[in-house]
Amino acid sequence: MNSILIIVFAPLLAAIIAGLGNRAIGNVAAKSITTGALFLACGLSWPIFIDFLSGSETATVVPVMKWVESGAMSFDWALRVDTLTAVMLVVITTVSALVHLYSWGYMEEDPDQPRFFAYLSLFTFAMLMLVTADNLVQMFFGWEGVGLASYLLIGFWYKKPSANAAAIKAFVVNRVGDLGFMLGIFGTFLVFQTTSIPAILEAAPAMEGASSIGFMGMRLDTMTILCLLLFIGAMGKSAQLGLHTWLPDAMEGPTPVSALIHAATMVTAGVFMVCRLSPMFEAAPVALAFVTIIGAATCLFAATVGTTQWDIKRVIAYSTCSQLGYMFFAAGVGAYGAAMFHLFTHAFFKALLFLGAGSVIHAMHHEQDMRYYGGLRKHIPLTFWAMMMGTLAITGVGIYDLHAGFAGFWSKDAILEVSYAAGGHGTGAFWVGVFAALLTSFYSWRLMFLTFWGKPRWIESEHIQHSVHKTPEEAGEDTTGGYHPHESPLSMLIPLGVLSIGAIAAGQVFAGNFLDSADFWNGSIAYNAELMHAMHEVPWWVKNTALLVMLLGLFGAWLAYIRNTDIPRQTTQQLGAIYNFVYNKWYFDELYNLLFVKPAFWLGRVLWKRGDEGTINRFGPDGAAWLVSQGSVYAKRFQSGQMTSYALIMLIGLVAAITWVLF
Amino acid sequence: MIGIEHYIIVSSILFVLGVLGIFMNRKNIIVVLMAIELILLAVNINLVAFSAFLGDLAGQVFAMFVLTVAAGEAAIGLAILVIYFRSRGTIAVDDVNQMKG
Amino acid sequence: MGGFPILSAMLAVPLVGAIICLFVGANTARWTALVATLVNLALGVLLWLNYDIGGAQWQYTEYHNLFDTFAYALGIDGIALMLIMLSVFLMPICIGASWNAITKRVGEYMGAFLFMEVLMIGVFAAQDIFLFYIFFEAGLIPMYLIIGVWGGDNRIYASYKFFLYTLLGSVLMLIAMLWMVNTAGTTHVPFLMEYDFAPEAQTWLWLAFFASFAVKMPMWPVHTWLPDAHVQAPTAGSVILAGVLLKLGGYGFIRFSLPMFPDASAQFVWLVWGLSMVAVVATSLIALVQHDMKKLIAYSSVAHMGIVTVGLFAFNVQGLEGAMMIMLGHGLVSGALFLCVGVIYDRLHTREISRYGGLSTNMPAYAMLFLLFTMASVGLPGTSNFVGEFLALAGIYQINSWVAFVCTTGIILGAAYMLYLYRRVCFGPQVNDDAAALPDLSKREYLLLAPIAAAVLWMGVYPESFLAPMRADIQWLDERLAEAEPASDAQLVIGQAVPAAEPEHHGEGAH
Amino acid sequence: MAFAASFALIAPELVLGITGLLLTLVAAYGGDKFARFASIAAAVALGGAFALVAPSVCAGASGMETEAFGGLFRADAFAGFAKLMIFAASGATLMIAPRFFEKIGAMKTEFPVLILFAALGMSIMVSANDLLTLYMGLELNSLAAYVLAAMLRDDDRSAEAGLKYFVLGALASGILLFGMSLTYGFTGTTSFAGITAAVSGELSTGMLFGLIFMLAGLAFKISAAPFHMWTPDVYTGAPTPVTMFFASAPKVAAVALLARVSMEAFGSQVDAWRQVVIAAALLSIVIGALGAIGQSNIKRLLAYSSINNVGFILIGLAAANASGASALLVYLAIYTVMTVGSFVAVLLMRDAEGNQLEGISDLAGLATTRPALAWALMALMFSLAGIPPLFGFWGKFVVFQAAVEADLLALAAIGIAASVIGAFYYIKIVKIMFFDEPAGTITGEADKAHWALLLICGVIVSPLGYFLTPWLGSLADMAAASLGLPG
Amino acid sequence: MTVFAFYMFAALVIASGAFTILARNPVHSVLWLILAFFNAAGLMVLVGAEFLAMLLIVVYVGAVAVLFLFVVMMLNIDFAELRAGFMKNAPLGVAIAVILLAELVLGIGAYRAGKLELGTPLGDAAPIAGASNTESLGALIYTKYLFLFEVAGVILLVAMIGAIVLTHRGQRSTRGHQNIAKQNARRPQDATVNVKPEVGQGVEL
Repeated sequence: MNSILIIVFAPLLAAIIAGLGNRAIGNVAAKSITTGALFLACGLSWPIFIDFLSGSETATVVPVMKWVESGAMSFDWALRVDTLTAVMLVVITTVSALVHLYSWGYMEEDPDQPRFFAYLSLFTFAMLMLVTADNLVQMFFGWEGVGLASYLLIGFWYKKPSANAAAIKAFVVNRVGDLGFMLGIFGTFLVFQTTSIPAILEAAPAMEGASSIGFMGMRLDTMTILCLLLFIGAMGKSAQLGLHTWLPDAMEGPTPVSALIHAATMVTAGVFMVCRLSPMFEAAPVALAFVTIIGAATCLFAATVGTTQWDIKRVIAYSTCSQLGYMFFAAGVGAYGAAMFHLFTHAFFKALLFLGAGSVIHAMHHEQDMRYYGGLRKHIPLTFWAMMMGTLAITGVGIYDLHAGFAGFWSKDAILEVSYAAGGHGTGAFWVGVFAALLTSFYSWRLMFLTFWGKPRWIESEHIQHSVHKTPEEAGEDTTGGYHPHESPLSMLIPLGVLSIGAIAAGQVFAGNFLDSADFWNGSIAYNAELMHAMHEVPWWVKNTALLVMLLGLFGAWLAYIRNTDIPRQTTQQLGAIYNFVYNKWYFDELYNLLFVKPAFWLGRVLWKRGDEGTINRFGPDGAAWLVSQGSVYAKRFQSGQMTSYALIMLIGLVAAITWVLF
Repeated sequence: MIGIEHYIIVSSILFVLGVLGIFMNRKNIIVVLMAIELILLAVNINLVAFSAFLGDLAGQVFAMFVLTVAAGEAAIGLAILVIYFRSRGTIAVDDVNQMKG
Repeated sequence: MGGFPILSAMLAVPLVGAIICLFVGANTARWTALVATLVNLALGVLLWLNYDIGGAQWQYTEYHNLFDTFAYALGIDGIALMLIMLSVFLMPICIGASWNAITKRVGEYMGAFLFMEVLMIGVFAAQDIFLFYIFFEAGLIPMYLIIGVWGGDNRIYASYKFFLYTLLGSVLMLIAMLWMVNTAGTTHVPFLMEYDFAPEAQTWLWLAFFASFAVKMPMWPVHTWLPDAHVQAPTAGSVILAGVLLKLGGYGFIRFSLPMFPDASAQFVWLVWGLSMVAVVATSLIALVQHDMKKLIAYSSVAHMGIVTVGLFAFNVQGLEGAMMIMLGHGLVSGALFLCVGVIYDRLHTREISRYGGLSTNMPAYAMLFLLFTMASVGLPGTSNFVGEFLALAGIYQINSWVAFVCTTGIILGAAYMLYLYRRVCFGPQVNDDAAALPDLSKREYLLLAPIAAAVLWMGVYPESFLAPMRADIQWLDERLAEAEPASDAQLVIGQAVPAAEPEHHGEGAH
Repeated sequence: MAFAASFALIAPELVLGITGLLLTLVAAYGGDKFARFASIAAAVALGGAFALVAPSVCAGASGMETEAFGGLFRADAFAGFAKLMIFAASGATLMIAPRFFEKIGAMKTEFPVLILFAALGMSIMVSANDLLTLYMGLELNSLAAYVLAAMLRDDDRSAEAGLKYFVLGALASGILLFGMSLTYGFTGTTSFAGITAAVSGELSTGMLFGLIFMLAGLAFKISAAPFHMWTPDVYTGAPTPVTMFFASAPKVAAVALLARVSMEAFGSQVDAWRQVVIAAALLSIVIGALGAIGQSNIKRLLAYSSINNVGFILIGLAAANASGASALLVYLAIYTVMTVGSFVAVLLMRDAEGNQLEGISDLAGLATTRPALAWALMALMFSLAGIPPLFGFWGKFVVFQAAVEADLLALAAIGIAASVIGAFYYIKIVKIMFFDEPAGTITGEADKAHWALLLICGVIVSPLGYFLTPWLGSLADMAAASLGLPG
Repeated sequence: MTVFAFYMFAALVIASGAFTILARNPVHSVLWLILAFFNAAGLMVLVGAEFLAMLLIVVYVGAVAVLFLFVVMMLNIDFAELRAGFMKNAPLGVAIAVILLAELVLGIGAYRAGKLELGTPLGDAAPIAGASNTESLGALIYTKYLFLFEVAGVILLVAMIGAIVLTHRGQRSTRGHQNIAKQNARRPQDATVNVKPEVGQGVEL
């Protein structure tokens, strides 16, 4: 099973070669090496996955190198492969390989291609390190490594200030999550005296409810606080409500990046982590409830925002956020398999959607605002069909009773059903999920209609204007402005095609294994067979609600964006405040700006000017210097040059000495 | 017989007068020099008185040496005063303040 | 190595070099200094290779009794070995960094640097407490000259502040040392480390040492000399200041305060923690709003040192080893960051962040290395600082979660100010024409930065090389501290369920 | 009375006295033509005296055999140690003075004579074993010193210096005398041994007054605050070689004398005077440091520096034990070297015509124009500030060690903290020499003798000086042992 | 009788001491000083130290005081300018002096007549029984204190050398002070002044 070494380190090697070689080796070499390495990794990953599917493979750990040994705390570089890892391996390497390929076309004209491909490969390496981690610290290594790659790729077009801002935001917000993750690791070490994941998971169940720990002055249930801290890390990485603000901004990066990192792989690391540590979470019901609530809330929040955005990538980004919410509440109710399944299918259809969007953007001369699209169906048909597949998958099109549907149908339905089946928090999550599914359908179709149907509105786009050298007035009636969108090159279409297959078939093929097979998971996650059984026993209406709300969403979108295009304007005017609230992403950015960013800078300035310079320096060293210089002025004045005063001072000294010793 | 305390008091008063003479005066350095002589006189009275009351002549020998030194001191002091006067043209105490700070 | 006095040789080589430098021309001085530092680096490598891990606690000992209270006693343990390696590693780089930047009074400059090297090695190798003090204190003189003669515009103020501040900090330590020697009857550090001073006395001794080390470290609020000194010093001066001199404080804690006064260390633990917490948060926030590159990095050093001090006062192996690793890592990384600033300062002669921008375009190699060091400073796993920060914070968490929480926020703020710096320097559009025309790294600059980059990654990926020599010594220290160790606020209870609805507040654990 | 033995013990003083008398004759009959010759002869005499003293110091002479003239005079190792420094400093003065006076046409044959007699006076002072001897030695030194200060009689400042020194010195000796008279009266004796015996019981108020008055009078001589007021003015006004002489030899003598009086004669009453000494020590450190800041004349700065240093010496005195006495001697020795070196450096500050410069601003940029001088002065300044590895640190080190041994921790802590204020102006000199743009005024040539002396002082204050420590330490220990103090 | 003599001498010595420092005219001061010496000599006679008393008169009055007078005259000081004045912080000075005196008097315990405990002499300098004060002193000075006696000689020599070095002007002309230009430049209006003193008031010199 040493192929895992090649899978993990080939991308690293490729990244180093492409990164350091950069201009010396040239674009083609860099691209070939990285893409080749990824296809190699992908090619080696599928056999492993298939072996796990067939049950012919069991969990193994490949040690690599010693890392740190400090007293009781010891962790090494090692690659762990089990079912959970295998699932992630195929997701990561497949999407990554396709994105590499896609980028050949998408980034064709960019001057910095070696760098881009090096970053992509570096990301893949870090992501693979994350999923193969055998201990929490190596997971953290991957965690931060993907953060770094994400930072670099979001800020890839470093001359754009908005891209830079987004990159920093992504990194810093993720660090907030990492704070929790780190504290969680520390706490785990404190409790279990190890960072080895298998050892922790083995010991965790025994701690349930029977252990308490002091934390920041409070007395808390041990597993609850540990899981909550770790979950904060997951929230950061997976853009859950509260720490989600970086994800929409991350769309400043090139679209392949959005597809790979901010849809298919990195953002799902949080879900992966919760699943990986599922035995721990199982021992902390309070934490699980929290996970459910946060997941559901994110799901709802992101879906609402998604309905109002105009930027094609942002819509998909909120959609991603929302889908991650589904995964979390699935995990929260204890259906880790369902969460992983949705992760799996989502990777395909969301990567597809992003890459499709990229293709659209590519065709539309880097215009991303859907208001300036329209009628593209005929100009870029292959992209259209790919997007259609993705949309059908994400909206969950499928018919329960026929046991047929797109990938999203299988996984999303499973999540809704299982949350209903779980009861308790799950029931609430179910209703939220249903409503979010309605919204999902609405904004997905809205995206489709705005982009591919209707009349071209292209000439109003500045990008198009630049391209055709015309203003809207000059163009007159011809709203296309004479612009001719071209279908993307083959390197971009092939990934679309491959992913379309995934979006169509991934659910159908693997549902059984992911949802119903404890053997498949083979202990790599906590598998609740009862719950999974109960999932199949939910009422009929529950099983068909998803389809219903999908149709409702479709109808709504059709009504508003095909039938009567005035409806959106009217509705927004009527809803006014609510619309603005949603359109402005619930004012999270403004709130954080007001609560954290501005106070931080203000406080920094105050601490610097008033604190360091105004107080510490002023009364410390400068004050002492002033005091000494004043003292020297007095000492000099004291030395008046007058003999008589000298004599007087001598006498005073004498009298003082006598007085002192006398009394 | 008058007690030794009386002599100590007299010499103390003279001593303090001498000291006062040094730093109260601001116009005339010669008087300062005389005040020094007063201090030495006070010391001499003390020494002699102690010598007598102790029945020990060391004090008187001491006083004699003090007298000798005082004479030498007066000579040096006046010589310095003279050259000071020559270079400055004044012997006012207040003016002896070229160096300060 | 037989009986070859390698430590003495390491002191002698730069000393001779320093004296030669004073009397020769500029170019000869440069080469002399380079050769001397490289020879010392070679000696250092020999030292490391021949160090017997797991062997005697003190190795390479040399002892010559000069007279009753004073001995020329040298000897190192793993902790000292690592810090000596840091010094000898950074020195040739400093010389190289000054190769073209220093044009006036080169001989004196090189002499001062070599003298500095003597003192740094001396501090780490001294086994006589007074010999230590002499080396410790003497460092003020060359650094004063380096800042004052070759520094920036406000160098006078900075050099005075550096000199007097650190002098004031350390003089009280001398009194404490005198008292200790008087009481214990020996000046031998290893003996003193095992000597049990009376607890009341420890309090005062600890405070006296603390005054010195806190200033040197520097801890908040006695850190204000550092930004000034760093900003005004020439590039290589900043490298040495940040790379090694700050470590003298940490070394002092680990060599003196903790083992000699364990009770007092426990007694004052909240003082140290409190100051460290403030340092981490406050100076990070201050770093965020700086517009002078060197000042920003200087403030970041204060924040990092805050984590070092909490690590040291975590009273466990992770904390101590973490603190040591941060010191080593920070020595490399902050040194490298100062070199990075120096690279562009040499070209444009300004440290104003706003005068740069978009350097990634015209200086891609520079941008890449700068990025690496930025990320290392942020504490990205896989780089040197992560190992240290992680262990130190893990260490402190074992004993107090509040402190751990506050100090861990440093990783957020650290990311914020470093990336903000990087963004303003290397990213963004090229708004300044002169900055846009800067050439990329020269061969010399590659030679300076590449070894540090390699070391940073080495330390991040395989820190065992650095941890192994220290392990036994840290272990020893941990055992020494075991009795004094304050109670953990975690108070883990297993097997006794507490109702979640009604969390019980323990007076001991709550603060 | 065994006069022969007594005369053998005062052989160094005899050498000085007789040479002095002979040179007086030379001066009287030969006039100023013989000034150089007289200087050399006097220096030789000092060398001879040095050679005569050295054996007793090395042998650690103490006890009854060292007493001469019925106990008036005592030639023990303690006195010997001080004498070595006194003679060396006086010799150094004679080495460098002629060049200074000749340049301004004021070299007189009487100058070496006066130096000799002053040295004789100091020699008697430190050997005093009786209040009478103390007084006579002190006055012999003082009278010579008053004259030396006013030596440049046509110079306003010199005359003023002489006058101030005289008036205040006379007042101080009056105070001292008054104290002696009280001591005499209340102890019944003038001999130190007798006083020791008399005060061993309870200290009567009269004795206490005597003690305090005497301390005050002696504090004047060592220029300890608050009896230091004359120092800056006199040091500034007096001719530079004389200032150097004042800052070195008489200080040594007075400190040694003070140590003898307080530690030996009043050794059993340490508590009575320790507080006073501590107060004076701290005041001196602070006032010396504060006063020095902001000075523009280097001689004046060095004057304050000497006040500052006296404070540290007094800390050794306050320790009042053998190591304190030893520390004080070590400090004195190092201080003498540093101060002589500093003043030689000041004497090397000459413009192109060879005129002396005294302004600190003249030192600007010296490191580039006259690197040797600048480096030497830098070493001296850091040494005076007590920064290791320069030798000045050792002086502070032993003094504070003694204080710590005597459990005077607060004093040691405050004292050493206050020393930081002092460092401020020392590094200011370094700053001016090394950081500032060259002023270019110091261009004059210098004598070989000056350079030689500066080199010697420079080598001693450099870290090489530490090689002297074992030797210096053991000599000082032996000297201190001859005082017969408790450990 | 001795009591009366003591108080008379004591009162006079203090009074003349006070006038010495208070007199406006230095010549008067010298004269007051001489009176003080005389009275001090009287005090010494009272305790039987007649040699010292005599010496005081001879040395002080005969030499020192005369020297003072000589210098006062020689310097040719414009006495009009030499009004006695006090320093600006005179009250402080007086206060300090009074405190010092009070401490001396009270501290030493001199007020407790007859109870003062003096030291016990060692007896090595006791007066020779039967011999006069002068004879006893002589015996001591030339034996026990011979060394110091010699030193005293050196001190006087130094004083002499010092005085000569400072004041002796070598090859200058005897009219060393004469400044021809200054003399020529002198105008009557600068040199003379017309004063009209009121009746009963002297001319201020």
